[in-house]
Amino acid sequence: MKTSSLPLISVQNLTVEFGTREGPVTAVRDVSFDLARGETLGIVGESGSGKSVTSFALMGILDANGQVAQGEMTYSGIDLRRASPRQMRDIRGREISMIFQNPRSALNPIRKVGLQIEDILREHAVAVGGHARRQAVELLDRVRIRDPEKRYHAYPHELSGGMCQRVVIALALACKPRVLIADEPTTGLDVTTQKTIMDLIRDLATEQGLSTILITHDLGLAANYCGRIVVMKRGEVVEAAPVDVLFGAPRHPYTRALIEATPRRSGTVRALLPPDDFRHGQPDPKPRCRALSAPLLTVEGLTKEFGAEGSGFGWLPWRKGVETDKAFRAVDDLSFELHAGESLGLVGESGCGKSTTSMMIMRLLDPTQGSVRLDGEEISAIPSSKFARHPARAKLQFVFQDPTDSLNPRFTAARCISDPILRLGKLEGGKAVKARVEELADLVNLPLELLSRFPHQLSGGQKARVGIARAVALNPSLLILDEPTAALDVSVQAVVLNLLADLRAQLGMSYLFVSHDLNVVRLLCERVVVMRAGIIVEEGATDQVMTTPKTAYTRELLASSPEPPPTLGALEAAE
Amino acid sequence: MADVTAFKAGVKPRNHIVYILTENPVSIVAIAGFAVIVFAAIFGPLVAPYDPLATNVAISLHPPSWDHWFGTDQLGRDVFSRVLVAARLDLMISVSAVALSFVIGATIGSAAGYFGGWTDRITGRVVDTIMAFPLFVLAMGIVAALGNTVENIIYATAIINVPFYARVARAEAAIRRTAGFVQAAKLSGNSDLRILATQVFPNALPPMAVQASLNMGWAILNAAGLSFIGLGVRPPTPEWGIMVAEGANFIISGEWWLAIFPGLALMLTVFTFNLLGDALRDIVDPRQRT
Amino acid sequence: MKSWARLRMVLGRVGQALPALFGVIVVTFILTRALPGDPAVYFAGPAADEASIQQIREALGLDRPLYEQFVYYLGDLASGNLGVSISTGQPVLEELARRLPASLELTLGALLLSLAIAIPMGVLAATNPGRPIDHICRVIATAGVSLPTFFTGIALVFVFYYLLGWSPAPIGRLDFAYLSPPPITGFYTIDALLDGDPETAMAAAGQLLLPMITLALFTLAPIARMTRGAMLQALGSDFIRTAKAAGLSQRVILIRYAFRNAMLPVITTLGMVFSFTLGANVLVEKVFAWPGIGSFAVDALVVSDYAAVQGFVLTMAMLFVLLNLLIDIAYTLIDPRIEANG
Amino acid sequence: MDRRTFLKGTGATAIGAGMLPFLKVLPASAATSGVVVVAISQTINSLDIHRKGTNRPSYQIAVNCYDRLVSFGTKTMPDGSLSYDYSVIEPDLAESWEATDKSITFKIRDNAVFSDGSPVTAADVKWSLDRAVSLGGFPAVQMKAGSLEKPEQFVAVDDKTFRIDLIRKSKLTIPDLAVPVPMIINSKVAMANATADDPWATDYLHRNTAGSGAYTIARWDPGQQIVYQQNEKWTSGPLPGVKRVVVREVPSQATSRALVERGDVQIAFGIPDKDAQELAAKGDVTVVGTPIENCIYCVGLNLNFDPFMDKKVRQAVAHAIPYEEIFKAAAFGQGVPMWGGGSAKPADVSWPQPFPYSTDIDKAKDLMAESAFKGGFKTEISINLSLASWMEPTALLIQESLAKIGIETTVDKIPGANWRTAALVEKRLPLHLENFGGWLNYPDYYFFWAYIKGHLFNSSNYDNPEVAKLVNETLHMQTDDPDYAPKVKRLIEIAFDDVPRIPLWQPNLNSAMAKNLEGYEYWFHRQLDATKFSVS
Repeated sequence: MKTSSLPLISVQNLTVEFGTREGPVTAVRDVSFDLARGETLGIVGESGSGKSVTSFALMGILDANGQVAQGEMTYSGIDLRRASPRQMRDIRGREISMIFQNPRSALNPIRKVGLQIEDILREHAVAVGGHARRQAVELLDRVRIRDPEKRYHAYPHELSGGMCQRVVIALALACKPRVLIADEPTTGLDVTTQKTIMDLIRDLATEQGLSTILITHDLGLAANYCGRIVVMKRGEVVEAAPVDVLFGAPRHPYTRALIEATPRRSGTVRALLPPDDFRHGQPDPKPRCRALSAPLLTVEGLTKEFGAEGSGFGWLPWRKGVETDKAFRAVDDLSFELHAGESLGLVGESGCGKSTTSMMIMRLLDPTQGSVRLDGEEISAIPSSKFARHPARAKLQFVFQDPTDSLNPRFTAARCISDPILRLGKLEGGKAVKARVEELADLVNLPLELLSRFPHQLSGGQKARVGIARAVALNPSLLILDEPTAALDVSVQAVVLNLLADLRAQLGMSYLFVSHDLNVVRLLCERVVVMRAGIIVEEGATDQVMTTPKTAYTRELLASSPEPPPTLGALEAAE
Repeated sequence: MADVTAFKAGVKPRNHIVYILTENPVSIVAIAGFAVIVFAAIFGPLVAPYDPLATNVAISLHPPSWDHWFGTDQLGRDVFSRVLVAARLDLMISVSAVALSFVIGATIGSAAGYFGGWTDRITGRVVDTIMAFPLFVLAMGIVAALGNTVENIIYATAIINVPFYARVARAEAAIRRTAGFVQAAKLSGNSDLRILATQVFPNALPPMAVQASLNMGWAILNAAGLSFIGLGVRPPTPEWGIMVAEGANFIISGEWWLAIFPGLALMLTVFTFNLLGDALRDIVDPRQRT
Repeated sequence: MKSWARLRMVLGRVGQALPALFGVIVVTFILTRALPGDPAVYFAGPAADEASIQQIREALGLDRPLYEQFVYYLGDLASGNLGVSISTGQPVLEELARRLPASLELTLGALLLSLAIAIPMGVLAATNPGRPIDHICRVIATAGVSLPTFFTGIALVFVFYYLLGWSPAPIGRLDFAYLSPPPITGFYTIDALLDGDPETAMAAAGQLLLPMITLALFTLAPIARMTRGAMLQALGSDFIRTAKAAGLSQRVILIRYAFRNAMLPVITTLGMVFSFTLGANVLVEKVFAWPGIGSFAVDALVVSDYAAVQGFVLTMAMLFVLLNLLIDIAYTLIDPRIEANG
Repeated sequence: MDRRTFLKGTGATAIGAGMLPFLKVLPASAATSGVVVVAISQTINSLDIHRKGTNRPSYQIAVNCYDRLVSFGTKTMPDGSLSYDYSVIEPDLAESWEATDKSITFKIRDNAVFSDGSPVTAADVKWSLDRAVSLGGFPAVQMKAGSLEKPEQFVAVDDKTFRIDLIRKSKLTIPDLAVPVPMIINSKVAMANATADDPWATDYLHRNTAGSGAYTIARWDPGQQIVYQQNEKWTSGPLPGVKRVVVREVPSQATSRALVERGDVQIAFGIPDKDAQELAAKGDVTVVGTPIENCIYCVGLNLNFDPFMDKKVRQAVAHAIPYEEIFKAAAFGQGVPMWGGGSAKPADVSWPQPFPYSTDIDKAKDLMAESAFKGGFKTEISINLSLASWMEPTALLIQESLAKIGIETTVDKIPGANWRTAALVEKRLPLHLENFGGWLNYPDYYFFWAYIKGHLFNSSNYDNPEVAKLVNETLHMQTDDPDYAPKVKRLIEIAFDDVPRIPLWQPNLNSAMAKNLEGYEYWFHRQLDATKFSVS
């Protein structure tokens, strides 16, 4: 889709540098793209690709240490690089608006949302006095906030994440700008909310004739909402093409890899790997099937209530807000079984109780009620503080969501991996331990020379591998994976998912895979449990749940997760 | 902002320190000052031009001169020598006090933060109780009650410092209690005490070290304040606080050097420690810098 | 509903403070009994013999076992009787009531002065991080907190009273030439103004100035540091970026968005700073002959004046609790989020 | 009363309303308007000298607001300043008295009235003296020194006649009636404010005065100031030349000095020796330094400790003390030296008089060598923190000097609160500094308190039967008794030889005052007497 008229925004050879203590670092190099009137442009890239920096440069809100080193940026013919601060301020908000991720923190926490909208209306002299207020309410109505009169008086913390993002959109659209830049507008939101927000943005854009730049790491999202996509990698544009062209015939290997790595409703784990990986296209590793055996894990009537708990320091002002909320049920009478060798997916949106469930099974949290049996042994009765030395401890291991947070910053990778071996392993002597650590590193494809490094010297994928190696060090029979790839870029996620599939095949473990993303869970699990508000809404074989969901909620969940169009012949041709 | 922060990762610690120093020239001054103070504390008695205790009434209350840089006091003792030699005692008091409160505060604080529940509640009450006192008066009371010795000054200063460490340690431990690596350590079969000792505590150390260096200055001031009102240090031992206190009576009559020089020494030392604390905080946690 | 929740929170805070208060009472009691010197001997006066000392010991109840004394003490406390100070000969309650306003006037004055300097300083530093102005602010604040108050006080008196003669004699709250204004708030400056006597108010303010500066110098640093830190954090937060992207002017961003948010942690710090300042008063009051509770406490401690020391510490502890309560309330009024966390 | 005119007193309205806004200039001109401002360094804690716990500075209330039956005379010192005259007893409220061996009968002046106008009666006198001996504590002890022990001794014969029945005839009785303690209180006012629990109206008199003295209390702000207002009905002497005296408590002595130098106060009362020396040298203000009678700053050697039981050691110490240096560094040359006396036998009964010791390290070493402690020993030298300004330099110089003869010492600072208990009550300080001075100016009186086993100021635990016997004999003996002088000389001779207390110097009471202020008078009680103040 080419536009014949002048582009609304034109970026030519943009280079952005950041002054750091190590000298200048180029975050964006030689980036060029145009945004036509009425167009929706997607900028897609993994972390560190420079996609956000590009938009900040465009808006002139780079951090103090960043500067545009080269290139031209124009908006409607106005040279943005040479515009005065006063001009820029007029352009921002009135001509080009921007919305961000983390909508809740994007709003001033101690100012009523209505007033925040009014601030902008007044600043740009769009409205004054009571008129501003009326207009603010109208705007809230326009972003489909119910009961806008009342919400006008709300503080951000009183609104849900989705609501906050609507308010942010209202802020952005207050002065009827011509361009909207949405920087990861739905990251951190649940998929169902994501869909409504994205639909809202699309609809409003159409209504107001907005041109939109959508910045995201999610190819599927970009594919669903954009006309044209710019793919960025390490500060440079690798490919820019209309959606159908891009997905139909990706020219750049990186684009292709990115497309491949995005999980979708069908396809194998192996297929996520980049086309140049030798395993790409191989059949998935087969788990050692031990179905029909006795249940490895039985959960019955598991319930967790969180009560209001005071603490000794509570009344002091610096301990403000530490008390927990009043009693509420995070997990409500949950029961399911997991057989040896089987993998079960536990799926739900944030706050559904899936993590609490996994923590209770791991015995990191004491359940309020209910039983957890591992290999027929009741383990929920053992207090979590006493469980550390229990023999069942070794059988039950865990892979954490955040690979950074789960590694002690003062331990080397080797020390991290050896910790369970030293504590619970039966190995004697430093040599044996070292050998085992190296064996494990091999198992998770972690180069041995990285073993002596500290977590901050490792990449996200490497840290994830260290975490997995630690978890499998004791040959557990059940491994609980708590969103193990949620913090990773898709290409790294692909590798990690494959590693997990391989490990399962090699070691014959059972997985309890906790995730918000059915498309990811599907890849590793035979069975899946869908949770919502502490209870199970649906349970069944993965294929069945994916294809013929029984409940409306599961259907909604499936419908909400965006999916890139299938890549066509181009891919096959590359084979 | 993920894109930007990605560049900041992977900076080597030593470069970081160099960076902090060049970024903040004041720190260099602080380090130089610190070197001088430590030098005085270690070699003060050796390099002092006169015996700090030797009296010579014939030259009492002489103003600063080439022979006596900071003048002489009521008994004809060399003020410069006394100021120099006092550095050791003052540092000894404050370092011991801070070390003591560090150990106690860190122990009870991290235990409270890590275990929570009753441990937290009880230590919380203890800390609250200490905090509810006017701290300097509490220190005075302790020294007055326990007896008038340097050790008791150290104990008193330590006790009134404990809440600060306990609070920092508690907060740090409470944050880390739920950290992934602590959970992971539990899964690896570590006992609570071991986790506290090997996982939580070492990671809580840097912020506490910052607190310690910031508190050093305060500890020195407190100790000096105590001896200012006559508690603790035995004459003729030179100590800055008491020298200021004694010198104060001479200011109006024109013998300003008696109070001014030890006062300046005290001030510069505290100043140096505070600046060092700042620098240390910059190194440990740049975001915290205030 | 809202106000009810707030009231409950306030009551809860008071309830939580009670154990600490009790702890203070116990510790003070034990500490004072451990003080050297025998109040009976002191009370008996010079040239008293053993018999009269013993007689006084009995009269003061000092011959009874400690726990019994403690029970009596608690009983007295409950009936609002803090005892009589042996060093000043006045009931402790009266003494404290008379002296507390003096200390509070000094402390609050110092705090206001300090805020008036430190907050702009902190904002200035935060808006120019890493620049020379930042370093200068930092050095000034650090230098201030490095000054031993007793030394600063003496030096200021020497320069401004003795050498220059600019400030009035350091002899308490008011020069001889003036009479204290009729007590309404207990703050001389305010009372004199209420009384329509600006001249006395000026005189009282003049007396207040040097000790106020001495204390303010000391409190500059924590407030300036906190302001700078909070301001930097606020300026670096997402909502400031939103505001910038929406084209809000620098002034609105700085004041309405960043500054107001930054004030929250500063308010919390204020409580700490206030109780610190009250503590630092002890030495400053000594230097300036300020008839506050700090100098009262020091004198009492030196002569083992149990009742006075206990009364002082208790007052301070209650003040501390009250202060934190006020700050809590102020906080809830400013920060709408508190209620959500209940 | 209009607050603004308060300070000017009734006579000062002439300044006129136009001056009122410029109150800043008032302190400097205060003197002309009849106001004298005094800076004292301690706090006044009661208006009642009889009350338990009343501290020394409060005794000035008894001096300025009350009269006694008799008073001491006044003499002019060589430097022109005034001093009380111990040798002259003058009428005060009593216009005459007759002494027999059994009793003394006083005739109370007819025109004597209390500040409320009511006449002073013998009943008031009896009530007051009864009170002084009945309330216990210090007043009772002081009364006892004059053999005034029981209420039964005091008889109101009629309205204007009062008799004291004597337990024994003593030279101390009449002088003891002139000290501040036996002040005469308006018993009608006091009794009106007495309760069953408090028959002596201690609570009322603690806060109010009810006397016939030169001043009444216009205002008392505890911890800050006391304001005396001239009592126009005063009959015991010529009215003071000033209407008001403001006594301001200024804890910092440096500040006091600055205040008087800058003219913000008219008197800085009881200033340190150093300030006295320097201010006198500067000459901007008048400095009066009067040697305090019957008072000696001395080194106490506690005989409960082995080394000091040895007379040789005591004498060695007495020879090792660097008197000159101490006198220069600690007393700044103010006072009367008490060392270097000529002979081992006293020439007269004057007291205090220099002891026959002077700094002679060789001699001290010899004495040490002769003692049982040839190798030296270690001990503590204790000082009172409240008196550190002279005790600390003194102790340090002694410490340094004693080291030369093998006595190693550490300086132990004892907080003021603990000092009495440690030094005087428990008498547990081996080597310490002491500052006792007797109010009644007789050598035997000094010896009574300081040299007799078990007596309060005998912090040395000195015990000598001969001394006890001599003191017992001389204490009540008239000084013109032919036995008196030889016995006292013997006492002094023993003190010379035994030296349980090594005198350093007789201290001065120093005050600095504006040149135009007159009527400052030294008293043995070392408190401010404002009754003769006038401004020229």
